[in-house]
Amino acid sequence: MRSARLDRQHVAVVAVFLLAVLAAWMGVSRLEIIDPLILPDLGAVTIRLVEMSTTAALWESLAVTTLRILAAFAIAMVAGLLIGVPIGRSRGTSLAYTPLLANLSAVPLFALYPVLLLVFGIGDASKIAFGTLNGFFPIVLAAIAGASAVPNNLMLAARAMGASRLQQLVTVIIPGALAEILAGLRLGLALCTLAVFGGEILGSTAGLGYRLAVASETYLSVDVYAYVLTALILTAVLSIALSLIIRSISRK
Amino acid sequence: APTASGDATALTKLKAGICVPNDADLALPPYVAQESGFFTDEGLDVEIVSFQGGADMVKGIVGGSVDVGVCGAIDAVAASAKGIPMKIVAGIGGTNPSALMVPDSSTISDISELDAATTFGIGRFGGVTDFVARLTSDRAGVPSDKFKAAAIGPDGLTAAVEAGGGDIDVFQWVPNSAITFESQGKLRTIATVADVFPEDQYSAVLAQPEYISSHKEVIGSFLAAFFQAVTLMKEDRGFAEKAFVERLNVPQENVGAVYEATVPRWSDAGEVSTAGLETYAEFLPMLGLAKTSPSLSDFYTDEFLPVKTD
Amino acid sequence: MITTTSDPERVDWHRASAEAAISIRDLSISYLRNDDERVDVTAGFDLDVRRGEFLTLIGPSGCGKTSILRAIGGLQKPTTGAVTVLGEPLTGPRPRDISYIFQDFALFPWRTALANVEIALRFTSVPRRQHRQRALEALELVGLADEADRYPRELSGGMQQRVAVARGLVSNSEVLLLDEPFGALDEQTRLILGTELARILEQTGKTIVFVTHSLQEAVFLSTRIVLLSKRPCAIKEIIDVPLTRPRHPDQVTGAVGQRIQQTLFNGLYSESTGA
Amino acid sequence: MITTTSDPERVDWHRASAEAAISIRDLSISYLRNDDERVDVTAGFDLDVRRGEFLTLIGPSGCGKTSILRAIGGLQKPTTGAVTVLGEPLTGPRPRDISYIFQDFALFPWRTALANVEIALRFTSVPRRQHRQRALEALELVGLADEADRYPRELSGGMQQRVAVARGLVSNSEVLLLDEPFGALDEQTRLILGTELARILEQTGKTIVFVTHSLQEAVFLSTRIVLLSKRPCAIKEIIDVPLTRPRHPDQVTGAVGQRIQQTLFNGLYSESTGA
Amino acid sequence: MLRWGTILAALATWQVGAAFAREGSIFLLSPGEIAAGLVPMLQDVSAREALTLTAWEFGIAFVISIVLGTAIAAVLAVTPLSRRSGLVLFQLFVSVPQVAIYALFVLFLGAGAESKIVFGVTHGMLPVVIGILAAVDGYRSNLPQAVRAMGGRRWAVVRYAVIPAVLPSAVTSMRLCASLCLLGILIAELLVSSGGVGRQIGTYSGALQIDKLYALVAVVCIAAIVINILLAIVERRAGRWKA
Ligand SMILES: Nc1ncnc2c1ncn2[C@@H]1O[C@H](COP(=O)(O)OP(=O)(O)OP(=O)(O)O)[C@@H](O)[C@H]1O
Ligand SMILES: Nc1ncnc2c1ncn2[C@@H]1O[C@H](COP(=O)(O)OP(=O)(O)OP(=O)(O)O)[C@@H](O)[C@H]1O
Ligand SMILES: [Mg+2]
Ligand SMILES: [Mg+2]
Repeated sequence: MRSARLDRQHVAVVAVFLLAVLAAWMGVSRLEIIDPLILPDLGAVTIRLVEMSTTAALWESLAVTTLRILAAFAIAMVAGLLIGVPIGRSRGTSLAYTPLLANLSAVPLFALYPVLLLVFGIGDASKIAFGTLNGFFPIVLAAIAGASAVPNNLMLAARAMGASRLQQLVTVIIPGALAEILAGLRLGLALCTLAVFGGEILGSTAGLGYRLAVASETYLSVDVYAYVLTALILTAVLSIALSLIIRSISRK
Repeated sequence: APTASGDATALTKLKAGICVPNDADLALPPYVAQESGFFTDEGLDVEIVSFQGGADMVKGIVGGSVDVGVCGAIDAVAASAKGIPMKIVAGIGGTNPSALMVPDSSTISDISELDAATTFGIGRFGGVTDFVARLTSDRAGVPSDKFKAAAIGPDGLTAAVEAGGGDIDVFQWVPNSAITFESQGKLRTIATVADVFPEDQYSAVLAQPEYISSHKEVIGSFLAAFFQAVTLMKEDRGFAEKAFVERLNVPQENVGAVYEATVPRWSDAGEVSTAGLETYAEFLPMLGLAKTSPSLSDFYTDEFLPVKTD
Repeated sequence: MITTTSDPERVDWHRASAEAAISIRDLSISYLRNDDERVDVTAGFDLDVRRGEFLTLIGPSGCGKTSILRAIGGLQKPTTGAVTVLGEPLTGPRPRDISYIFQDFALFPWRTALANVEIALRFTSVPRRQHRQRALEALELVGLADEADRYPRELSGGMQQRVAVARGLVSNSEVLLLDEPFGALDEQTRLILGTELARILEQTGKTIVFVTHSLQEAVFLSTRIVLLSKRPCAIKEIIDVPLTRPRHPDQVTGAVGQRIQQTLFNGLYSESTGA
Repeated sequence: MITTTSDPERVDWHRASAEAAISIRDLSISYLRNDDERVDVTAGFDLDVRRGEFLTLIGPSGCGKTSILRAIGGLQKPTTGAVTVLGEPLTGPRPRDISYIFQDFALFPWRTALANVEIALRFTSVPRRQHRQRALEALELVGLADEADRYPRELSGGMQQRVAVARGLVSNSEVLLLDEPFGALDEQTRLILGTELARILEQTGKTIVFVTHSLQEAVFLSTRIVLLSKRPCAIKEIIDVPLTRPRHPDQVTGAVGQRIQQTLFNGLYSESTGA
Repeated sequence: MLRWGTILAALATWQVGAAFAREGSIFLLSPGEIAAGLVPMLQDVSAREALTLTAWEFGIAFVISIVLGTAIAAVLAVTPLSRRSGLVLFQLFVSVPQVAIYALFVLFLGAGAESKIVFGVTHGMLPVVIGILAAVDGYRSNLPQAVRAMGGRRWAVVRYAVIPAVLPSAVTSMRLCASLCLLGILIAELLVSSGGVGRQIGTYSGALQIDKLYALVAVVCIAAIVINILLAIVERRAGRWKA
């Protein structure tokens, strides 16, 4: 299996890389090559971030955005699996719908954002819908691929042992497609996060993306980068959380 | 202005930023000047870059990706208030031609009826729509901490209109959109911004002081060509209306009304209403958009005025 | 000593059916390939398996052994014909009566050896709390009690196959269908496992249909050996193995064992060289 | 008739080395597992393979046959000891002299059968324009000329194995190492292919080291059979097969064949029951 | 057939639904109206220019994404450690809201095509790197050894045993690359631009020319789908040897 040493090492490498990026940022802002309006000093941003973390406003925005991402991801996941798994298990529908879904996934969804605003209003619903839409395709495509790759002999074995259709789904298809599905979930989460942020930046009345846009419009660059850092931390926390869940599931 | 030169190799490069590509004040003159060859005549090779809003454009100027900007005068004032050096070198339209509108089904018929429950739909925070909404709210007697707005950009606003207002009670639209919505019976105008805010300087040309002092000639040439285009459109209505149709996609049936609402307000020599500018400076801190109030000389220079066009 | 039913077409129906655990009548199986070409695996196949008998199917690769076994297991719908198991016509898998051990193991890679065996009880009426104990016993039987917590990928091919065998045994069904269950094992592990299998089965009086390529294994384990022809597969010869049980490996290489092997070998050799 | 070198430790070094195609001296192989536990596969292993001989390694599963064969192929660095092939000490793969046929075929799934055979010539000095012709001939040899354009997944397990054999033969190297090359085939196809292989090899005078689990195959093909013990693997017995060539399948079940099989069988059986 | 049936049914539902739910909405257009908007849209010089410009920018960004992504992946793929770390990092990058720091791109590259292309590349490159790294990381095979046994050296191992195995996933990731690349460019054009489809979308939407807006969006979507189909064909060829 994967070695624990490699695990520790790559965490270290990633940390070192991120630190290097921060150091480069620090260096650039100290040298004042770039106007602080465009790239403010890292120190100032850090101080601001600490300052903001004592205000309710940051936590409220964080909560709003996190809930939107989680809601969108949950819907995308459930829909993706409910639609993807049956399609993957049936050769006929798979032949018909896989290319269709793959092609739809290529559509630049953000061009549809105004339409979503129209249908779902400017509140949570449109952000969640946008996130769901973006997260859905990678998940459904992965579910199709995973489900269709479950070896037939395993299905047959379950049938021979008397498994019902539901039992086949639970004991064979889902675990058998897990690796692919999890890869899809990872990408789905990433795109979901991106879409919710994007939606909030494009038009919203609350959330991290919205705060970021306001700060940007009002020339508060330090705040902008504080929000960018917050968003990055949120992204990292969410993807680590997903990884941990994934690992605990695939250990079983 | 420097002598006109047909020698293409000697052209000076200049990048001009515009914001809100569907605003007549901001989008039309630069393109008309470009397409009529006025810039070339002045010895300039101008590239026009459009931004999604004033703040983005100001950053573009600070970062050096554009040299001069055509945008709301408030953007220069707000930038100065935040300590970002930015100066207005010429004015375009004085009063703000936008309309304050409510959904057709709304019971509001006058701005005095607005109250703390009112939500304004605005394009972006800190921009002119935000300022106008706050000022309107203030005039209607709503305390500034009760002011409510949703900043959702032009696309979001259009969508909100379509959805029948939704959470938004009052909209601001530039004339071309306002006329369309009104003719479709979706929105109803309760006032023009000029009614609320008569002493205004709506649109302007700006640049950084540093650039101004080192590129006086270039700015002079740019403004000359720019206002030559303005003059052309003021004088030749047929030509201007054609530009509205082609450039801003204004429907033929509305073009007359849009022209009436915009072009006559334009200055053909770049005059600036300093009173309007001072209103911005004065109200910015009061409306919560800045901490300090910048002084006129921080964000305005009259050294290019009046612009001489040949 | 070797009785050869030289004309397999003339089975004595009535006698056979009376005591048959499995009876196959007029079985035809055909596949439609991707290019819409029809492959007839077998046509009008008849066979009776007696209760408590260890019957081995042997035949050239691709002749249709797996297909026939799957039909007996209710995993393959016959094109025509019927299979009756324990007096009841088959309509689908009947896990209470029939266990199937797959040629390619069909282990669930995400389950440990133990969990792979337990799962065969999951869909039965065996009470949940007995699962672990019974699965452990089955693993012990195949000599894998120590590897209960390993995942299939951590086991050698032979070990995996033994887990599959344990899974087939655990549900304690009356009929056992084994498709080359020792194919991945070396000859000696085969024999040890075969000895063990034969012992268990004899004690419990199960009915077994067994597919193998190993002549020695066939002789060592079977009461009857069915020699099949190339596709479309038909019965070429049915050979009784008159050796007493329990058998010793020496008997396989003894005179009787040698003679049966020789017969099978010649049958297969002529079959595959097209004679 | 069967000569058994009962004490394998006392090989006559000098005689053997003189005519040896492959000589293995004091070979030790050990693996470091993930959990840092050391597995000693073999320690102080000595063996000589004569020129033109067909030597078979036989032994319990997991005893180390593949590991030894890989050491001979230069694919596995011994922990200690040395392997000399055709008089030159091995330092790595030496494809000009040695062809290796993998236990699990190791076919490139993205190459057709033909391309899979051709690739073995890619790294040799054989002129490019001859590749196709020679690869086709090799496929013909294993009876797969008609399947040249198929991808591995379109071939049955047995066919895939034959492609692997063709790839081993095509480069025409002097030494051939075959790791259970017929494992996935039924007994009769095995024999046919074995016969063919034996014929080719005899004509070309190649030196072969062969791993198999099939006693019959060992008897049918080998000049000498090396019986290995459990891990850590040592030579238990070396058996000469005094049958003339070309051999007929009947000889395998003949008296001499039977006796050798019996010897091997008992050796293995005692080995795996731990006796 | 099922597929085309579904597409037709969806279009029909849309067409009928739009007619009913319409109530004078300028946003709810039927497929027929959008198709009708194609002609006037394509008559606009600005729209044609925008399409051409964006197509160019996309083409360049796509090629760079693939070349650069492959190169980065190739370097990172060499050791297990760099592979794992690279995977983690690039997966993190995918969800970074790059929009927030677009000003940096404009600062370094100006407001023209360069910044848009680079923005497209920073989006499009990610799936390529991740796809290849994941494929190499998951590759377990004795084929590298087979190549060595046949006399191939290090490069031959890569060329004959690794690249072909990784190719199908690399091509698969190119599809995602194309769609993210396009996304990046459109966003950049909408934010700051001297032209292009993103800007034109803004223009139409500001001018409330919804039929042209949808027609333009439809053209972009169809172009995206066509690219996707072409890549799917390449993908099928690359993975022909698979089941
Ligand atoms: N799903 C299928 N589609 C088409 N043909 C099939 C299918 N399954 C099996 N066949 C064909 O049917 C024939 C019989 O296959 P089967 O698996 O029953 O053979 P077998 O005797 O078990 O062979 P082996 O000894 O190699 O396991 C083969 O020739 C095979 O090519
Ligand atoms: N990479 C490895 N890491 C750790 N242990 C290994 C590795 N490869 C092989 N082994 C161990 O070394 C021993 C010998 O393996 P080898 O493959 O040589 O056996 P074999 O005789 O070829 O077996 P079989 O007949 O099953 O092919 C086995 O017990 C195996 O568990
Ligand atoms: Mg079979
Ligand atoms: Mg081996």
